[in-house]
Amino acid sequence: MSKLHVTTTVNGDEVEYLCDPRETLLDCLRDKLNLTGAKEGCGTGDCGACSVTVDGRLVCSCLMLGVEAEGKQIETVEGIADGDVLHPLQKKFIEYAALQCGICTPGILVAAKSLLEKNPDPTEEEARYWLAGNLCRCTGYDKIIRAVMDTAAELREAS
Amino acid sequence: MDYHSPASFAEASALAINATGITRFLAGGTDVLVQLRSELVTPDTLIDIKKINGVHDITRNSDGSWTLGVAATGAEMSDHPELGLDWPGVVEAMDLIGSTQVQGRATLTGNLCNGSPAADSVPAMVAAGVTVTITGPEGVRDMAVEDIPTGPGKTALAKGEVISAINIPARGENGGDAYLRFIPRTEMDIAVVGVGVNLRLDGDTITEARVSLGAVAPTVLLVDDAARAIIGTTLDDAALDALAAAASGACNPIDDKRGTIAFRTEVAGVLAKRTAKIAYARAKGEQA
Amino acid sequence: MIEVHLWSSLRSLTGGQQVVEVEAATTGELLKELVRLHPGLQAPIDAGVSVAVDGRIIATGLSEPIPEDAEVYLMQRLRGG
Amino acid sequence: MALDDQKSIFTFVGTRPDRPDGLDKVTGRARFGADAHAPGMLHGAILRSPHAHARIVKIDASKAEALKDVKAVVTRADFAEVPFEPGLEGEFWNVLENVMAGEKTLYDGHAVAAVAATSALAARDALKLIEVEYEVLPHVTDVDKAMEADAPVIREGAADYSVPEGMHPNVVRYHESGHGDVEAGFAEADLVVEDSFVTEATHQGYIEPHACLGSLGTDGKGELWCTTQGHWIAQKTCAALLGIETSQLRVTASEIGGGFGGKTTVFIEPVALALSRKANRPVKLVMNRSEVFRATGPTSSASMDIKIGMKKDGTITAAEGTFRLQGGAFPGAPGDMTAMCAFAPYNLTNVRQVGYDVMANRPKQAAYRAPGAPMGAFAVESVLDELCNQLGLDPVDMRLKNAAAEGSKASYGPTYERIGLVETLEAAKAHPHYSAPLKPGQGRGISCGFWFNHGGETSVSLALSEDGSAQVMVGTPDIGGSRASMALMAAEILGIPYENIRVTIADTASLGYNDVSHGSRVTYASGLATIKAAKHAVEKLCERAAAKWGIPVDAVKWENGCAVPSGPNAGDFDPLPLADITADMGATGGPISGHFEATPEGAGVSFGTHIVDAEVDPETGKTSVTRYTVIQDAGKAIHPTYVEGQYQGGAAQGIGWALNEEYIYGEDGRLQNSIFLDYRIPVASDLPMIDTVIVEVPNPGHPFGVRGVGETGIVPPLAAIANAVSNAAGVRMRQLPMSPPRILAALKDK
Repeated sequence: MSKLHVTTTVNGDEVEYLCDPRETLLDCLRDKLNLTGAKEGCGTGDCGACSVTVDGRLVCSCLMLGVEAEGKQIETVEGIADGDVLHPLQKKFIEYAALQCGICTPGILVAAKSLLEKNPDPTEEEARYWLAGNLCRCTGYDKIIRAVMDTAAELREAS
Repeated sequence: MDYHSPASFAEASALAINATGITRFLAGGTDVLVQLRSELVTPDTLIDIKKINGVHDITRNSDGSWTLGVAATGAEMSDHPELGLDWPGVVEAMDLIGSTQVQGRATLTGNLCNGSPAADSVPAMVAAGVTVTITGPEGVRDMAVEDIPTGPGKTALAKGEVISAINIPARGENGGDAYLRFIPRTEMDIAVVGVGVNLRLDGDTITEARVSLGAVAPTVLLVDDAARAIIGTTLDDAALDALAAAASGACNPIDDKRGTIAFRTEVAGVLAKRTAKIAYARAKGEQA
Repeated sequence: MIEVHLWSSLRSLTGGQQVVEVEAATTGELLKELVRLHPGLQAPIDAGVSVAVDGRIIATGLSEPIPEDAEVYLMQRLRGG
Repeated sequence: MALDDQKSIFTFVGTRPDRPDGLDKVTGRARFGADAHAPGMLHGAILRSPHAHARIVKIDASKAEALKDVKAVVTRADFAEVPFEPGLEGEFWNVLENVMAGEKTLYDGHAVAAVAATSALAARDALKLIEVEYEVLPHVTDVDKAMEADAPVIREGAADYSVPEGMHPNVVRYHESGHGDVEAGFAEADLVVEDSFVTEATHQGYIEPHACLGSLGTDGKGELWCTTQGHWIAQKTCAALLGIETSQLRVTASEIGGGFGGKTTVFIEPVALALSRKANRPVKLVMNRSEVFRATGPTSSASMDIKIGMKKDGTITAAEGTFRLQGGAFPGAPGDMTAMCAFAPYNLTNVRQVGYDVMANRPKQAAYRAPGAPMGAFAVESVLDELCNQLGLDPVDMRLKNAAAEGSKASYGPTYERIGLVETLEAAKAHPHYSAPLKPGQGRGISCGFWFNHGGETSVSLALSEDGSAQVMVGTPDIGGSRASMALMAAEILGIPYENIRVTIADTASLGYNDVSHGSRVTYASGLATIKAAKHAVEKLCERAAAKWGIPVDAVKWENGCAVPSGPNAGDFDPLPLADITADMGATGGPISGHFEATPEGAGVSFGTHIVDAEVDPETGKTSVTRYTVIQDAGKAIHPTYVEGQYQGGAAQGIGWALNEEYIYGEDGRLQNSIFLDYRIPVASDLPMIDTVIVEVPNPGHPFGVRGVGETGIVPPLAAIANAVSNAAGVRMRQLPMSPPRILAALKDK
């Protein structure tokens, strides 16, 4: 079984890898590019821990083949901060203790960033439904939702 | 597993007809990848149809009907400024599937071809009278959505046939559609019962209706008795009760991990009423 | 003498007594004495016990002091999550 | 420790600083179990039984072994011989049997063989070539059926001393306790309510699957990286199962993506090491979600009978409970814990409780937050609610009337020290939630809950650096922000800023033994040890200051991060800051460190009271939790934000358990819902904000008054939600989860 050559862009960097057609984008990010921020919590698109954006669209990287990434623009949790400057969501998550174990945090940050880019003024209900595909087992979501809502408010004030 | 990304549906069809073993087409991939990873289905040939020109397009035709490319995602449908005004039930049904992340990939075509009786978009498409265009070795043909699934995991598509477009009728005047499903949580579940209703009014009276049920039989059902129960009525209480009875009466469900026979049968009637009320309000131009 | 209260299903191992008396200054001595006087208690003690001394539950320590006239209960070993 | 010694005025403790590992965890930099790589690494995969109960006739792995990519295949024969003993005494045998099946497979998903290959895909492909011949045996998965006379016997001889004669061999442990005369108590009652309850097994549901990277040489020396709540128990268990010396295996705990009790034992770690020893290369093993559901975790399922007598004024006259818990094909279901906790919130004259540990063809139960307590509370607090309804009593007033307090005799025997149940009930009564009006279709539920908490073996080492900063090495993996609590407690004693303290989770080669992060023990026990290690370092700092000043050490005290002269003859010296002492410590006597190694024995029990509002759709049986308030005694909240987080997380898991989570087995004994799609844990849109009230009744067994907070929060929710749903629906719900089909059926039968 021969491997396929893929050229793609991850967090602004052009990268290449060889993959088996059965390998997911998540496998390729983690095992071939050493970007282990995205996590595999389920492998079935039910937990959101592997969330990334592909050409600006939020997806589960476990539900996309590595070979499908050819020519795409991929953003992962590793690309959220601007150099040494954390994204406001990252700061608020720490401030609000919106993480306990932290395994769901990369996926939730990617998903929340995607929400705020699409809808800078979400209601609590909109935020909860947008993030319904990101399972967190530690927090009961309370502090996560508060952190997202407060970040949204802060970003609106800043703009 | 061999991976192909053909540039045309004719090429996709040719690849499929010449393939041996298990062949799958890859649209959004939200079912194909799950089956692949869990080793339920490991295709020998995987044909990615997303690189074919126009497959992401959502087009309103001159007669008011719509043509959707087979790789148009739920997110693209929800983001479309007009599609949801014409067919809110179809768009909402698609939007109910999975998470925001899944919406970024999942497609009507994939949901249909997966052959699940619980597929959310299918009852909505059936109620709306949606047809699909199929490209195969013999050329191109159209088929009604309700004729595609033939049983759990099975479709009427022959070897080498691939869906190449989704066709939604023109909305027309005084019409409204809706889809509701029952799930135990608020999100992320497979439908335990799904109901699609599409109707048209003359004044307050329903003149046309299509009612479909999901997850209560081996395939999605188009229930003529349920439609007849409300045609000619103003959706008064008696009509709603008759609708519920017809919907429950059409159920032929199973007991499984997601629900019991009694529960599905009962809730099909409850949801049929609720769905019809929304469709009716939409047909009257009321917000719902 | 210290009165040691047992949980009731241990009565079958002590000839029906639910309260037994031993001389002991520490939890370790207490367990040793219990087995010496009631050999049947070896099995539950091997399976794991805790000792509550004046309401404080000593989960494992054998050197915890037991004051004169302390209230002492033998308890099943606690397991947490 | 007398309360007088207890500190009650704090500088750092009780503040809410950012957690030290926050940056790593919001940038994707933190390394969890599956994030490790090693040179020459192979990938492992495990073959699992499709049968609930079967004899393994033959395993033929020759076709897999013949593949070029395959470097090792292991079966049970590749592990050490471990002696079998009944009950929990044979726990190493039980764990080995669970890690890799011996003569029989005992549940759907039981491991039978494993492969190491050059890629994860190659390993999984190779599994398909291993041929296993099974003789399928009759199976049983239900707790009540497993106790019936004709039930298939899982394993003869598994019962320990406690099981009375005449019981089915699947009953492996038995507990009975209580005091007073329950029959006399029932005779005094104005109303006696007797009812039976059932709860299904649930999974801890941590989002991170088990993952490890093991390397073991034929010389018996090894390294293991794994996601675990306790790397010393992993070290000890793996060594026993592989027949190597404990100290020769160095175990490093990765960041842990949730545990809740489920990562207090080993599953894949010994397998990775066995594969590595055979292949002579490091092996990485990562479970997929389906393996997690089928072969790790779950809680026990339970079947329970409760009888409670009450006077018209709300006084409980007698209480009796029988708790049958099924814990999979091994001893360990915590029926004893259920029995001991169920009535613990109440001051009872007459009480009797019986607990059974029953085996069935399901995965080996693992601890899950206050293991055993939530089910018992569900049954008992449901009956109390029913008594309140029938006697027209306010549920909080009734509980206050019977609440245990300092000096009460606990239902499990001893007399309580200072406890905080009454305070949580009074806070509940005063909370605006309790008096808020309900809308039509809504119901309100109240429940109390109790958990013991735990101390456990603990080692902490604290080292000061020349620049005046401090590093604290603890051995309890940080599941929910404990680095922050440790740093706060060390800062409090040392008197240096929180930010100047780095807390590290040491590996097994760098610190003495530590019990698992379980039993709500981390902030209590590692916290206590951190305080004592810091005090140990402070003693040395004072000695150095005394030497510099030429005064006796007892004339030096430590204040606000400085040595200061103290007492009439100490002389007049400027305060000497910590950094000034450490700056030349190499020349004044050498490096300064503090240590503490002990098993702290004053964990202090804890209580909570929850208030829940729920709305039930009468046409579909679907429940929405509309408002939730957690009130719990923390003793002293070190970092209140993370205490709130524990409360909220416990409540959310309880909501899942109460409403939708359950293990569903088919007639064939196979688990039917082994993915998150069908094992329905709460999602963000399912839950309301969860209000919290931190009650602080100091634990006399901790220098700062800390009580563990991790587990108690999951004890009240099942009952509180069941009471809310029952009151909304007008029908008593006796089975969990209260899924819509069950509620709709109950409404129809009303």
